[in-house]
Amino acid sequence: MNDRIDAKSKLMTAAEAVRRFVKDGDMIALGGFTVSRNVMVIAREIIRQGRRDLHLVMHSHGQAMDILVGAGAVSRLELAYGGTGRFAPTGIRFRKAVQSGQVQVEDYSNFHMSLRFLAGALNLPFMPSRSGFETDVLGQQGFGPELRGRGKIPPYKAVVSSNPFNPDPEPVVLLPALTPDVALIHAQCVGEDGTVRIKGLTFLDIEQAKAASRVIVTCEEVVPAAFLRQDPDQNSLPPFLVDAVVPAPFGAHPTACHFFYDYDPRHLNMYRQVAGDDDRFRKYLDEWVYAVDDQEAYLAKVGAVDLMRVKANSNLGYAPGLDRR
Amino acid sequence: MNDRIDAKSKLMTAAEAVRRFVKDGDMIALGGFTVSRNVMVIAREIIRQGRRDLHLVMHSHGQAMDILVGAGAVSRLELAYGGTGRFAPTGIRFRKAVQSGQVQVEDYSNFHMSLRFLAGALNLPFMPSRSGFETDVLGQQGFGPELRGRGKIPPYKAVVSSNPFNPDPEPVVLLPALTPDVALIHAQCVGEDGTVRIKGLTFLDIEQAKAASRVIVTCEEVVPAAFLRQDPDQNSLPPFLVDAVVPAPFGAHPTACHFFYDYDPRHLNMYRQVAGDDDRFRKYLDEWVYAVDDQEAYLAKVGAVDLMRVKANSNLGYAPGLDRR
Amino acid sequence: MARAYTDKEMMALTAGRFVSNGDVLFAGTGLSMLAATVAKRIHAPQAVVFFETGGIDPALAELPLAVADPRVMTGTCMNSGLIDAFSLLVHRRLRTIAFLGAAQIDPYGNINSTCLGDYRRPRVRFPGCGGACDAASQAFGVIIFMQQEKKRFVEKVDYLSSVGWLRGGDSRQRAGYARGGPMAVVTNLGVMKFEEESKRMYLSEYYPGVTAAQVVGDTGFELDVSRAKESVPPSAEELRILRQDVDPQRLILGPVAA
Amino acid sequence: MARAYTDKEMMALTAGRFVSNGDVLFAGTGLSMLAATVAKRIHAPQAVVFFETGGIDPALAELPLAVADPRVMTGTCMNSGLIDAFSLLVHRRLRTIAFLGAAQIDPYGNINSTCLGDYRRPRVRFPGCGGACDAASQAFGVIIFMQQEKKRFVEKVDYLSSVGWLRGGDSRQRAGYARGGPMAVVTNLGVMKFEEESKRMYLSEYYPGVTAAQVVGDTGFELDVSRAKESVPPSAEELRILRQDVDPQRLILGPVAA
Repeated sequence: MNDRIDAKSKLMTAAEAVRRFVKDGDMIALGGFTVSRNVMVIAREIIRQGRRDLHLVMHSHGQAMDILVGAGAVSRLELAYGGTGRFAPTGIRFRKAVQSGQVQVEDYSNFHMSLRFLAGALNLPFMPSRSGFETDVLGQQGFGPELRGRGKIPPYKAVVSSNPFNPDPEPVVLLPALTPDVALIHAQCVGEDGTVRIKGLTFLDIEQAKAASRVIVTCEEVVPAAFLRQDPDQNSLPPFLVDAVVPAPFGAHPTACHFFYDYDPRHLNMYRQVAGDDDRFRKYLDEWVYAVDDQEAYLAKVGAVDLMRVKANSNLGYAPGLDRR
Repeated sequence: MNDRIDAKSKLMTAAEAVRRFVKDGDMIALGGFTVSRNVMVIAREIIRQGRRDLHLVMHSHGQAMDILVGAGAVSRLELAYGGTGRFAPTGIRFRKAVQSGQVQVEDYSNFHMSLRFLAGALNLPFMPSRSGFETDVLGQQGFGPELRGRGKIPPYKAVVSSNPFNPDPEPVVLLPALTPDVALIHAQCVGEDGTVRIKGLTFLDIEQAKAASRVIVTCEEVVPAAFLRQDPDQNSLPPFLVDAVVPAPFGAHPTACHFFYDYDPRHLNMYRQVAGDDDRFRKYLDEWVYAVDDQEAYLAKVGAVDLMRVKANSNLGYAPGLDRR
Repeated sequence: MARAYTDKEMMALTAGRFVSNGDVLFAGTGLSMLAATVAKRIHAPQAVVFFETGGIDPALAELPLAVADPRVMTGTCMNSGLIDAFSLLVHRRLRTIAFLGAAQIDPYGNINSTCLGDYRRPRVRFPGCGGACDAASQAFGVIIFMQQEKKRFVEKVDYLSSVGWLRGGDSRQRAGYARGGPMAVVTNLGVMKFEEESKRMYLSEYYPGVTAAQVVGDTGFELDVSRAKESVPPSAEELRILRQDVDPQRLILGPVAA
Repeated sequence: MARAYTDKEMMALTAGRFVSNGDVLFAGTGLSMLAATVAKRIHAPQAVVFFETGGIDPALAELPLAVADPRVMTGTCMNSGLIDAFSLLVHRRLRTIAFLGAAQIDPYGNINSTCLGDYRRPRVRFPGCGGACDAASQAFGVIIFMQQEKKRFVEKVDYLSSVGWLRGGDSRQRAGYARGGPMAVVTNLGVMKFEEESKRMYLSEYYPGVTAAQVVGDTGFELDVSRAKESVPPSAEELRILRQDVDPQRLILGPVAA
């Protein structure tokens, strides 16, 4: 216990972080949201190390989800939305995997998933909600009875109860807490000690990290802990909740990282074109995942021109005028 | 509805804010915590305008609570802790009012109160909790049956239920949401439009504001809205949740406002000495509340020497070396 | 006569007209982003646009392509996260209007954005409800974008992702929803609204160049057209703002000759 | 022989000895602030001190006098709020140790910080449980500061603010508490612990110059002293750090000649 406080150094490579903290069958919370701050470096490493039977939990995702599913690393997902907005309104490998029965999916809403992670972060068994009465989101079960009540899968998807503080009948939905084995986060700045600073929207990353047993953070920059302590109002997670810090410039590419780079429309459009075809997708994995051992090799492959094209403007935080068609 | 968005200007005096937004009998959420960011300017104005029968809700409070109770403005309180730490481990007028039966008190824990405000902020009817099973905090009712189920007072203080997601019996406490009529907040910076930026710890101010129907914010500085939009990661509340912005330098005195001034040990020690005696407390109110019409008069009375003594160091955020005995 | 504007342009401008100054708009991707932005630029400058991701009132100098686009984090009054965003969506003192899209809709405005066929082994999988289920449940009101097609306007949706008026009448309220419900459905042919009492969909407007019969022909259930009128066409000024200021790259509007 | 240190000094140092390097300490005001700070400076430099107000691991160059003192917001690794702070208190992977104080305690370590007499019309009102009820319920372990007096060590507390071992045995666990419970009670006379099975309080240590009989005499219930040993006195180095570095103004330590 508290080994994260005693750790001499949390700095490690993606390969080491995955080897030490991600096991077959784990429940993994994906940080980021659709086209922003996907933890691509860890997703690719999980694929390279051949992890299997993962159970992904998230709100709306995203490129990391789609390649993990496409590579066959995933058996189960709980999510609210699978896609990247205009580049893939439905995640392409996600769609194929669901339609073919390769993965089992449990749908919730984004507020549902937010409350479920929040419950995990506060050590509460469930959260109430007022979303979804009499919808199929609550009524239809994606996970069959053979999964229910086993491991981290609760016996019920949700329970409709009533508000005991209202003398009149008033239904309320109860949603089970999520306590993932591992949370993956990509942040702009992390201190040597593990203090995390996320810039721009934090989505649900903070709650996901607190709900998880282990936390892997990849980052654009490792900075001295003392620098982050000069303005602690801006920090997102204390160091003692973080197990691994993986330096990874452009670690969210082809998704965006606010104030560092925009999403990469060329890559996302190319992905959309190849991902629908099994053979072409396999080649994509060979080329963009298996053949690149680490982030340095990946960035060399993307190339300086494309990286500079998406580099963020320091004032705006994105790449103004970027051709996003 | 949404009159806060259309409002030409939210800038107003404390007198106008209290006149417009605080009514006798209202449920008022106090922002700040014990010796920090008490909304003293509004507390004094509420006393001057003679509001009565207020129902205060808070976590741990504090100087504003103690003078409101002492002045007879309060009938009911829900709280976790009434005091200011070493200066008054139990709030002096609070203690007298409870012992004399002048006020009715419902005790909860700080985590309980946090969850209750959070429930109000998320429009949830209740929150679960794992604090306090078989304690008197849950077992003893401060509000009698004549109050229960009336107005904003729920029919039960708390309900012990069970976790439906655990096949084994597992108790869980359900706590009713709080939806105050008005939330009072003191912030360091507020935009002309009402955007709020709190520096240092936010306590539960943000959740209290979201849970409330009306929000009054006093502040050290009013700044252009455009300034706050240059770094929106640091902002605490959007303008359309704020009804009144009251410029009030040293508005939390004699409590602290991080990066602006420390708490004032002389004033708090003086208060402790006079507050225990009814006559001397009445004189304190005459002198420090009734005789000072506004914050300018109050600051003139405190005097430049004492204000400069507590002024915060720009690097540390408090007054180093301040004699705090 | 060829129209001087595309379906998508008409849809964005039509939906934008439902926005009042001072509304708080919950916008998703695509057309809903356009509608919110265009309303703010044309007639509701004080409307506030926010995103479920936590970006509140961004400058929107460029059009975001997803609700997590870095463009929703710039020039905001506040950057937060999902829980903060949902606290605004459900706030009892805010008139929050949500723009939603879907694959299927039924006569009571219940929508499907999850799948066709059996849920556990669908014929077609869509992304899922995202925050739409929450907006449909708890916002003050909802405006829905649809393509008007028989296979999309169906008696019964394959999967009910986000609630409308449920089974009509007061069934929505009795199910536990304290407020909200769909205000209008904006399609490529016109605008549908819901009857006061029964909450069943009826045709309110058809666009210039479209007939009520054409709308009925592209609807998979019975549609009352007795109250239908022709829409006011977009003004030159509306089109100019939409094309020049809001989506100059036509990222969402798509090709000029649709 | 006069002792070379005061009761409060001995209490702060004794409690500090319960801290291990790597612990996460939930500190309140007063002695608990001293104990946490002194442990961090003496033998547990990697212990983390945090406050229910949201200040995490502050520099503590000066001693805070309340958990909302601006000194808990400076040099922290993170400033947040109550909900974030409680998420750390209850975190399943953290060994969170809370220091609490109280007005009354019973043989099973249940404490009262709320009132004496009838709750609705108390003879004496105290501040209330604050976050102590939460720490007692959900922290990994709790250390309690008390003045050893018959009226404070009572068979039954007037009001149970923060749970200890409840009625002893496994009653705490059966009531719904998944972990935690009081580890020790540190008083002005010595240290009490709780029996492995029965969870009843017993005398573990009496300070140099104090006798077991004296502790029994100041305790309002039966106290087993069969295992009691004399405490190790504070070292000169411990006292130097406490007096010179931690509380040089003696804000909490109080007068030298107590």
